[in-house]
Amino acid sequence: MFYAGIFSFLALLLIASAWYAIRQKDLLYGVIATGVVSLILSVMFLLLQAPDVALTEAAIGIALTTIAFVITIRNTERYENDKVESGFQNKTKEE
Amino acid sequence: MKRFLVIFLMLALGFYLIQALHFVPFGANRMGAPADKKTVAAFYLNETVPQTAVANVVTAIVVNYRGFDTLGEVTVLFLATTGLASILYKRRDEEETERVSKPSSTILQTGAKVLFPLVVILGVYVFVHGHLTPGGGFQGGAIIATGFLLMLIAYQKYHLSHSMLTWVESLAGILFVSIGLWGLITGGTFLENSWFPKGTLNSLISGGAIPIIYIAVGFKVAAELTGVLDILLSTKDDKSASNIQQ
Amino acid sequence: MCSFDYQTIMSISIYGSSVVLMLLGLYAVLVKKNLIKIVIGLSIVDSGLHLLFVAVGYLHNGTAPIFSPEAVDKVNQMVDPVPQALVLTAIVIGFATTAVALSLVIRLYKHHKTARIDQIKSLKW
Amino acid sequence: MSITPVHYIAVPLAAAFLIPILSKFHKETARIIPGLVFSYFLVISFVLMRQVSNTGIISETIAGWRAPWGINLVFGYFSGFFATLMSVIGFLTWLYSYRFKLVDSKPAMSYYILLMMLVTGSIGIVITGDIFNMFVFLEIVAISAFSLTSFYPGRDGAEAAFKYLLIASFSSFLILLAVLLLYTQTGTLNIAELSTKVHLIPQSLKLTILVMFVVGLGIESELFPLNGWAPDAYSQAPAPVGAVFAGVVVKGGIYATMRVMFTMFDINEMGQILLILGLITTIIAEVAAIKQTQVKRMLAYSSIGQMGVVMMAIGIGTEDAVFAALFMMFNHAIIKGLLFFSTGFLLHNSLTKTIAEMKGVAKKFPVLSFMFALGSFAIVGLPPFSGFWSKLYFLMAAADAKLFSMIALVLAVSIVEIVYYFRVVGVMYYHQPDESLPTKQPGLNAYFVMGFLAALIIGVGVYPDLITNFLHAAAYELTHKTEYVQTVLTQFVR
Repeated sequence: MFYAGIFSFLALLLIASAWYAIRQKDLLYGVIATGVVSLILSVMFLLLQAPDVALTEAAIGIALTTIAFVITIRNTERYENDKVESGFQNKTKEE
Repeated sequence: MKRFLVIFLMLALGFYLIQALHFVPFGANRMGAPADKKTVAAFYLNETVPQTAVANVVTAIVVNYRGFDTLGEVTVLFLATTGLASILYKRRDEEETERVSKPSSTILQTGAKVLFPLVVILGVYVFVHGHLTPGGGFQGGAIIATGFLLMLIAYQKYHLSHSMLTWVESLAGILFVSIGLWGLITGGTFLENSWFPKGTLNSLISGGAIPIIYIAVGFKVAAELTGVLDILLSTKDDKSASNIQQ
Repeated sequence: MCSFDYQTIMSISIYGSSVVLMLLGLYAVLVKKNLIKIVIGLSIVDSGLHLLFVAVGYLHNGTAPIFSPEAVDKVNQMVDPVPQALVLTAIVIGFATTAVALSLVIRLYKHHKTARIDQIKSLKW
Repeated sequence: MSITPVHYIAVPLAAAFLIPILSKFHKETARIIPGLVFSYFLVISFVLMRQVSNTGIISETIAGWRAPWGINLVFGYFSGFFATLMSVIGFLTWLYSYRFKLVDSKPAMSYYILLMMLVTGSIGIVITGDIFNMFVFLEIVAISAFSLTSFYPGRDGAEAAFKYLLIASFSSFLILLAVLLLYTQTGTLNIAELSTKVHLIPQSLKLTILVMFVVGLGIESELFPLNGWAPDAYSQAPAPVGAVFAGVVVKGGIYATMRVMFTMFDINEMGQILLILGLITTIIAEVAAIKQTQVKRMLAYSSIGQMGVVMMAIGIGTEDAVFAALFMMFNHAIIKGLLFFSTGFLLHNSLTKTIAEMKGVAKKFPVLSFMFALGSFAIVGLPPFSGFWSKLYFLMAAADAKLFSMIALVLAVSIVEIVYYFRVVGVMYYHQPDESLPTKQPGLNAYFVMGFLAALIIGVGVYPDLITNFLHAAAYELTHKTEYVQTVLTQFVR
């Protein structure tokens, strides 16, 4: 029963952070929430007796994927904006 | 309204998925008893130790039984590196752009310097012991790549030798393929393991060619992942450059 | 169906969370307009699928499929190793796809100076 | 060491890993080695096809584990047909693009590696006997295809590639899910063993798995609802890559569909759905093709339409229909290859690549225009060319299955095809040329490639028995799966 409690807690946390990652307008926070999803997933893999997968998810999912996203955000823009005009403003500012 | 259509689609898909998962009770034994060898998984659990002398069954599957998948997977990463280089390719005249961003703090720099060797040693440990403990080539390679990433972030001037990466990547890949071809040449099958002495279970030298292949995979994955991140990092940073001009 | 016993809670929490993860990711891919958000959605879909793989291989009170010197006779209690081996492959392939997608996002941004899908002409469909 | 199917994979992989090192010493190696590999493909295909005709289906184990335990490769008439076709198209594409990107060596290296892996991955899909391994090869193909689609920085390639990536990710998600569900019910991943165990799956779950496979593999083979990636990818990729997409990548998707539907499952369970999907695909694609102004997009929609007809033939599911489908795929590969190759030079310096820019090119490029016209005549199915026979065989198979409304529809679609192809040919021949555009004459290698394809089209058109025996054997092998299953499962391992 103890495990069941842990798993339901982790599942809720997982869904909550995935929801946050999708809703958040600040993409940097969204990406970090994706990293948290990977972190929880890695713990779950460990508890599901899959240490190999847990290690892979930890190294690739948490570290490398998150960093790749962060680099991309640094090269593009940080905020997800709903206004249609913003892109053009950006363009005129650059040139 | 597109959003409601999508939500409806998602609900329908979810309904079908849940219904499909009804046939897959959680935690039930679907393999049959390992001694029966009725399914693939039972065969692997039963035969891995006597046949290959590898303690970690997942490693045995990844490197030996389904080693062809691993070869394909390493190739996918290789292609991703090649593809990234061609997608973000810059002509020579614009190539020599410095990465412009704030220099990182002393704490980060010192920490990176201290951590880097430790991270690399951890990665090497993980892929050398892939056949005994959890982990292996992919995990170890990814850990080493994080070590290089740390250096790349901490030191703006940290120069990663591209030709070194290419050499490591190519030689490791060729080693993998030639171990495979050696099996063919000696009259067996591709990627065959039996020409190599098996060793005793749970010692470092065991499992025949499996540790060698996993070490090759480790080097290759490390070089490829580092290459991917390096290409992404060294794309010209338009925005911060313009910010500094302002 | 008996009420909330161990089995039900486990299966609901694990299968449920993986299905919800996949659906949330797909929702983001289909609805969101920001390119990076779409890629985030893709990686969440992948995460859900990986969880499903591992969950399917799980055995009640199972141990990890690694033989230790003391306990070679635990074969009957080991979890299914095959989905774990498959998911290792899937994780690495997923990373490769994500990396290519991100590089495409960088190139699209440089070209159009926007990361919104509806401002990039030929991506409207 | 005798030649075995694994050489199709091992040799190009070794070459791909070698190229980055060797091109440090000599730049030309990056373009020569893929050519050697493709030539070796031709040798392998020839040797193995002879072996198949002597001894029957070849099954090769990998890593010394007999079929259900390890991965195995299977090479019979059916797989061999696809592998040979892909080898030929790959070799011709290499030869055609031999002088490509001469100035800048680094993108040239990427181009040749990616092209080689695109063909290798497709051949891998075709010869593997393991469903998860097939997924891995699908991903190899997909990653190379994204990179090649966005190869030119100047065009809108990145958009097309991103679109392709989204749709292909969905496809691989569905395929993985289907593979997982299959594994949970049968405990195996080998295609031959799956086909003996598939009756253990409960009916409703089986239907779910089948739908996932149809949608997932349908994306790869340009089936109706999710083929939006194809026109963009075809039109943005370099012209020779368009030929590879049409001749190799799509064929890989169709092969996977056929293998899953015929060998793993029973075609009767899904045949009707494939029939209807193929019909919708054809009608929509051909109608869309009329409206296109860009030549390559028109060719892409025409390609989708043809694949719809192939799907219909698969959906009919009889041996004759499969034969017609294989014949159509053969024709589609060589004819679309010819069309893409000639378009590559006809519109070499045009930025928009519209049909209007082909005005009067017949005066500037008489040979190339003749090739394009020949390809157009062949693909709509005019009598002296090879396209005629495949359409005829398809109509005969449909008549055998009493699907007369389908015959009428396919004939109507053929008229639509005639309209839009002849419009282009008319523009080429009956308009005054626009002198302002600079031209680029193709080299000898390109002429050789196109001449070979044209000779093949005419040769098969005049004397179809060149390949029909072979295709009949392939169709027989696919529709009678016992030999496949027995060869794989009762294999003796040294």
